[in-house]
Amino acid sequence: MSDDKQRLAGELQRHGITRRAFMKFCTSVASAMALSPAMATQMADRLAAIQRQSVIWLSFQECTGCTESITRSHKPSLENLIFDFVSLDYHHTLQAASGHAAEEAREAAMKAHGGKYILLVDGSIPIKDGGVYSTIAGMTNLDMLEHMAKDAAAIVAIGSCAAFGGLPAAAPNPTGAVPVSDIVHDKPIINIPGCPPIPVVMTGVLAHVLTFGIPELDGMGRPKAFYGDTIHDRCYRRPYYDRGLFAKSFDDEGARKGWCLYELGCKGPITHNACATVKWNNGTSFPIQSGHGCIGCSEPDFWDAGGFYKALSTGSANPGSWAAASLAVGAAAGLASGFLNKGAKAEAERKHQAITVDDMRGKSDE
Amino acid sequence: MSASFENGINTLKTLIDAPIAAYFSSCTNCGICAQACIFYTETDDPKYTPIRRVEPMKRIWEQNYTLVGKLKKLVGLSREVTEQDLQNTVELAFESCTTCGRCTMMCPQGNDIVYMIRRMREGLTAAGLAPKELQEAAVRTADTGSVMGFPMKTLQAQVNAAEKETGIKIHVDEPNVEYMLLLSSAEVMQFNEIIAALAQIFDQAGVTWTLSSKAHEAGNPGMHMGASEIEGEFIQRIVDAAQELNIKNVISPECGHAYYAIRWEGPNVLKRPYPFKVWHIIEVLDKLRAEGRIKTTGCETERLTFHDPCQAARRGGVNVPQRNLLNMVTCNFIEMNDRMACNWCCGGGGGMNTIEKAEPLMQKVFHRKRRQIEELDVTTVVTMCATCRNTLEEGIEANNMNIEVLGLTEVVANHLLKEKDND
Amino acid sequence: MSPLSLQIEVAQPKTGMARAVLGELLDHLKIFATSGLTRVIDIQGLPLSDADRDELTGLLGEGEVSAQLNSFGQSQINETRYAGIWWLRHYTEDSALLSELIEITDMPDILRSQQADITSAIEHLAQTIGQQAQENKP
Amino acid sequence: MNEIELLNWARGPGLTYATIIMVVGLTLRVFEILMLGRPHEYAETRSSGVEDGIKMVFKRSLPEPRNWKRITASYIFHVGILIVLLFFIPHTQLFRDVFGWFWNGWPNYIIDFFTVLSIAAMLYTLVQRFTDPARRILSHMSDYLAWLVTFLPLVTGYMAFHRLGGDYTTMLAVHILSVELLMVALPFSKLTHTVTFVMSRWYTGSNLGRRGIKS
Repeated sequence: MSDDKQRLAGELQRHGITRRAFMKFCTSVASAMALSPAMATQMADRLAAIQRQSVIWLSFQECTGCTESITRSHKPSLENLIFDFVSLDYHHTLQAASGHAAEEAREAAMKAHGGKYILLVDGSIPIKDGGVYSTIAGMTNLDMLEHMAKDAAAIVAIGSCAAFGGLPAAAPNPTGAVPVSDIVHDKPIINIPGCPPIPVVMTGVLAHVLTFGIPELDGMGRPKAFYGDTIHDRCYRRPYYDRGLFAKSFDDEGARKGWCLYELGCKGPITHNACATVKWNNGTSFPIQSGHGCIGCSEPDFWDAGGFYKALSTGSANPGSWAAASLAVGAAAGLASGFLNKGAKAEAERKHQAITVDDMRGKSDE
Repeated sequence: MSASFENGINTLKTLIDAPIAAYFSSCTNCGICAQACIFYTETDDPKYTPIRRVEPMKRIWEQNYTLVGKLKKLVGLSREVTEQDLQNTVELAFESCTTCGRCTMMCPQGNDIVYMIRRMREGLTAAGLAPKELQEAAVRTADTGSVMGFPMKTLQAQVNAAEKETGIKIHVDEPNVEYMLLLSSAEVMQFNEIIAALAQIFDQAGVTWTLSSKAHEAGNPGMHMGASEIEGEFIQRIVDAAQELNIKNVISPECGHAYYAIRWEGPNVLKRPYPFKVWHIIEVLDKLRAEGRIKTTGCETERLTFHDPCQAARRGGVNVPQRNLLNMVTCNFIEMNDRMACNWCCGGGGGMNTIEKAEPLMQKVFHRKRRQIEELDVTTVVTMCATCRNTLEEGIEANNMNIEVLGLTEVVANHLLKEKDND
Repeated sequence: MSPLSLQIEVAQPKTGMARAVLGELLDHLKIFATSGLTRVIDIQGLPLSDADRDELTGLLGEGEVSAQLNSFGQSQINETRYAGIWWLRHYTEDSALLSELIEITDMPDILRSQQADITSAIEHLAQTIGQQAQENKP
Repeated sequence: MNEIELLNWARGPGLTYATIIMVVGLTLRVFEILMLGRPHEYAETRSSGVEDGIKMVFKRSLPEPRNWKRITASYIFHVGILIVLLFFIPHTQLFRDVFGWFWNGWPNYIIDFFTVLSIAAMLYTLVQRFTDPARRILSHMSDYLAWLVTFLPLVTGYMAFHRLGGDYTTMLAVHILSVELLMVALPFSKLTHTVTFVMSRWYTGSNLGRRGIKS
C-alpha cells in the first residue's frame, strides 16, 4: 500500500464523493452515537483531515459473523467509504492477498504505521497448550496478538468472543479461549460485544475513534454511547412488564399482542446493548420486536447463564435436580443423629433415679 | 437421697420428646405468650414471659438432641445448664405459674408451653428443688391418705353427719356399685356440705355409689411437683381400691388439678389404661340431667356468673356440662368475657395456693379475675373447684367485694325436688 | 391464518413536547437574528411520539423553499413557514430515514456548495474545456 | 469477578449449594425431632385428635380472635412476604422451573404494595423487639440476625425491581445472594419454624383434640 501522506479529503475526491454526501454521513453517525448535531460538522472536518488511518484486522477464533455484520452495516450508508479511507491493511476475508504475501503485508503495515495503527480483533484467543488450537501461517494467535499489540495505538475487540471470550470460552472451553483483555494490559481496549455486534455500533465507534479518539467506556470497556443502557431500559414492551402482562408461549394471545417476553427467557434486563434503539438491519427490527426474547449475547458467559428460554429469575444450574439427593442425605444424617439421640435418651433413662416420697421426708424439717 | 443436680438434668433428658423438640424448633421468641399469662399482664414484669420458664430445658434439648446444638456448644456459643440456672427457674416454674395453660392457647406456633412447664417441674423436683410445701403435702398424702393429713375417721365423721342430716345411707368401701366417689381434702375440710348434697342428688337419681377408705383423696401433690412416680403412687391407690370394689366408674370431684391428674395424666404415668372410666362430678350430674334422673324446681334468681377452673375446663376439656346444669338451676346466668378454654386463672392453682412465697403474687394476679367479675356486676360466682373457691373467696375478701362463691353441685342440690314437694 | 400482525401500536398520546420545541425554536431564532449564531436540533434525539411529531410538522408548516439533495439517497430540505427555521430529512439509498434535523439559520450548510466541491469542480470544468477545445480543433 | 459473573454464580452454583444446605439441614432437623418419639396416649380420649391437629395447623395462622385489634405486625409481614414470594411473576417462573407446576402470578403493582407493606411491618417488629418488654427479654443476637437475613431479600428485591442501587445486574445478584443467605440460615436458627410450625401445631392440636378441647 502506498505510504503517501494523502489526506482523506483527497481520497474522497478520487471516489467522486462530494462534501455534502460526506456531511450527510457524519450527521447520521453523530445522531446514532447520541452526539449533539453540532458535532457532526466537527466530525466531518476532523475526518476529512486525518491521514489514511491504518487498521489491522486480526481474526482469531471467530465465526466471521462480525465481519459479516460490519460489511452489512447500512446506517452510515457510506460505511464502505470508511473502509476506503481506513486502509484496511490486513483482513483475512476481505483482502485479496493470501498466504505469505498477506503476512508480509501485515508486517509491512505494522512497520509503516508503528504506534499509530488501530488493531481490530475479532474472535477469542486460545491459550491452552501454548495456543496451538488457532494459528495463522504457523504463528499462534496468542503470539500474533502480543506481537501486533506492542505497536498498536488502540485495540478494538469486536464481538463477544474478542470482548469476553464468547462461544469458544463457553464451558468446557476446550481451547482455553480468553478475551483480548486477558492478554493485552498496557493498551487501551474498546470492547464492542455482541454476537455479532450491531453494524452501526461498530462503524459508529470506529468513526468516533478516528475522529475524537477513545469514546467514554464503562467498567467492562464498552462505549457508554451504545452500552450505557440495557435492552430492558429502552424496550418498547416495558409497559407490559411493569403491568405484569407476559406472553406464556411463543404463539399465545400474549405473544400476538406483543406482551413482555420475560417468561420466555428474555435476558433484556441484564443485557447492555443498543438493539432496542438502534435496532438491526437498518432499523428494521430487533429480537424482541420480532417476538423472541433477548438472549443477552453482548454479556460475558451468556452461553452458560442458564437456558435461553428459562426466565431470568430461575436457577441456571437447575437446583431442583439436587433437591431429591439432598433430601436423601438429610434423611440419612437425620436418622444417624436420631439414633444417636435415642441412645443418649435411653442412657439417661437407665441412669434415671425415681424420686420417691421418702426422698422428701427429710425435707420438711430442713 | 437420689435428688441431685445430675439426676435433675438427666430426668429432663428423659422427658424431652418429639413434641418438645418441635416446640423449641418453632419458638421464634415473639413474646405473644406473655400477653396470655396473668403473671405478665398483671405485673408487667417480662421475667414471667411463659416460654422463659423452660429455658434450661431448651438448652438441654439443643445441646443433646440436635447436631447444630452440639456444634454450638463445641464452639462455645451455647452455655451448659448450671445448678444456678435450675435454682433461678424454680421461681418461674413453681412460684409464679399455676400451670393454667392459657399460654398454650395463644402461641402462634402452637407450642404447648404448659406441657413443657409440667416437665420442667419434674426436672426441678428430681434435682431436689421442688418447693418444700409441695414436698410436705406429698409426704402427708403418702402417710395419711389425705393432702391435708386428716385420717380416714375425720372423713367418716363427715359422712356420718351427712347421713344424719339427709337420712340417706352413704356407703364406704361398698363393692359392686355404679360409682366410686373421690373427694379432695379441701372439700372434706371446708366445703363438706358437698357430701350431703351428692347423697341427696344420687339418692333422687337412684345412683348407687360408695367412698373408699383406702382411696378417698382426689388431690395429687405429685402432679403439682411434676414427680410422676409419686403421682403414680397416689393414682395406683385409686386403681387398687376401684379393682378391689369392682368399680367401673370413678368420679373426680370439684377439684381442678385432681381431674387432670386422674383423667389425663394417670394412665400415662402408670403406662397402662384404667380398668374403669373416669368422670368429672359435673359430667355425671349432666348425664343424670340428660337422662332426666335429676328433677329440680325453681332457679337462682340473682345475677350470677361461672368461673371455669383451668385444669378441668381449658386443660381437662369439661366445658359444656357445667353450662347445661347452670341453665337448669339458674335463670340469670351471665357468661364471663373470656371463658371455657380461654378463661383467666383465679391464681391459686398448680400449687400456688400452698407455696407461701407465692402468696403476694397470687393476690396481685387475682385483680384480673376481680375485673372480670366487676365487669358483669353480678352478686354470685359459681365454680366447680375447691381450690378456685378458696382462692376466689380469699381474693373477694381481700378486695372487699361482696360476692358469694358457690359450688355448682351445691347449687344443683339446693334446687332438688324434695320428696314432700312433689306430692 | 390471519397475518401475524406483530407491529403493535403502543398508544402514542400527544405529550405537549411540540409546544416546548416551538418555545426553544423561538429563543434560537431570536439569538440568530441578533448574533447570527446558528443552531441544529436532532429530532431523533427528542422523545417525540408520532403524534407530537405530526403536531410539530403541522405547526411549522411549509415555507417558500423546498430543496431536494440527491447524493447517496435523497435528502429533503424545506424552509418552514417561519423564515430561518429549516426542516431537513436525510434518507438512505433504499429511502430509509437516516436522520432528521431542524436548523435555525439563513441557509442550511448542506445546501451551500462546499469549498472542496468547488475546487474539484474547477478541475473538472478545466478538463471539459480542454476536451471541447480538442473536439472543435479542425 | 464482574457483575455478570457474580449474577451467574448467584443464579447457578450459589443457588444449588444454598438449596442443598437448606434441604439437607431442614430434613435433618425434622428427622431429629421425629425420632425422639411421641409418648403413647394411654388415657381414654374424647376423639382421635387427628381432625383437631390438622385444623390447628391452619387455625393458629389467624391471630387470637380476642385481640384482632392487636394484630401484631408479624402477621402482616407473613402475609406480605408469602404473597410476594408466591405471586411475583419471576418467582412463579422459578417455582415452575424447580417444581414443574405453575400458577399465575399477580400484577407487579400488587406485589410492590405487599413488598412495601412487609418491609414496614418488619421494621415495626424490630421496634417491638426493643419496646415490648416481653419480646425484649427474649431477644438475643440470633433473633436479630434471623430478622436481618429475612429483611435483606425484601429490600434488595424491591431495589432490584425498581432499578435502585446502581446497575440492575449487580442488584439482582445481590438479591439472589441475600435469598441464598436466608436459605442457608434456615436450618441453623429459629427460622426452622418455617417447617416445624406444622409439627408443633399438629402435636398440640391433636393433644388438645384428644381431650375434647377446641382451640
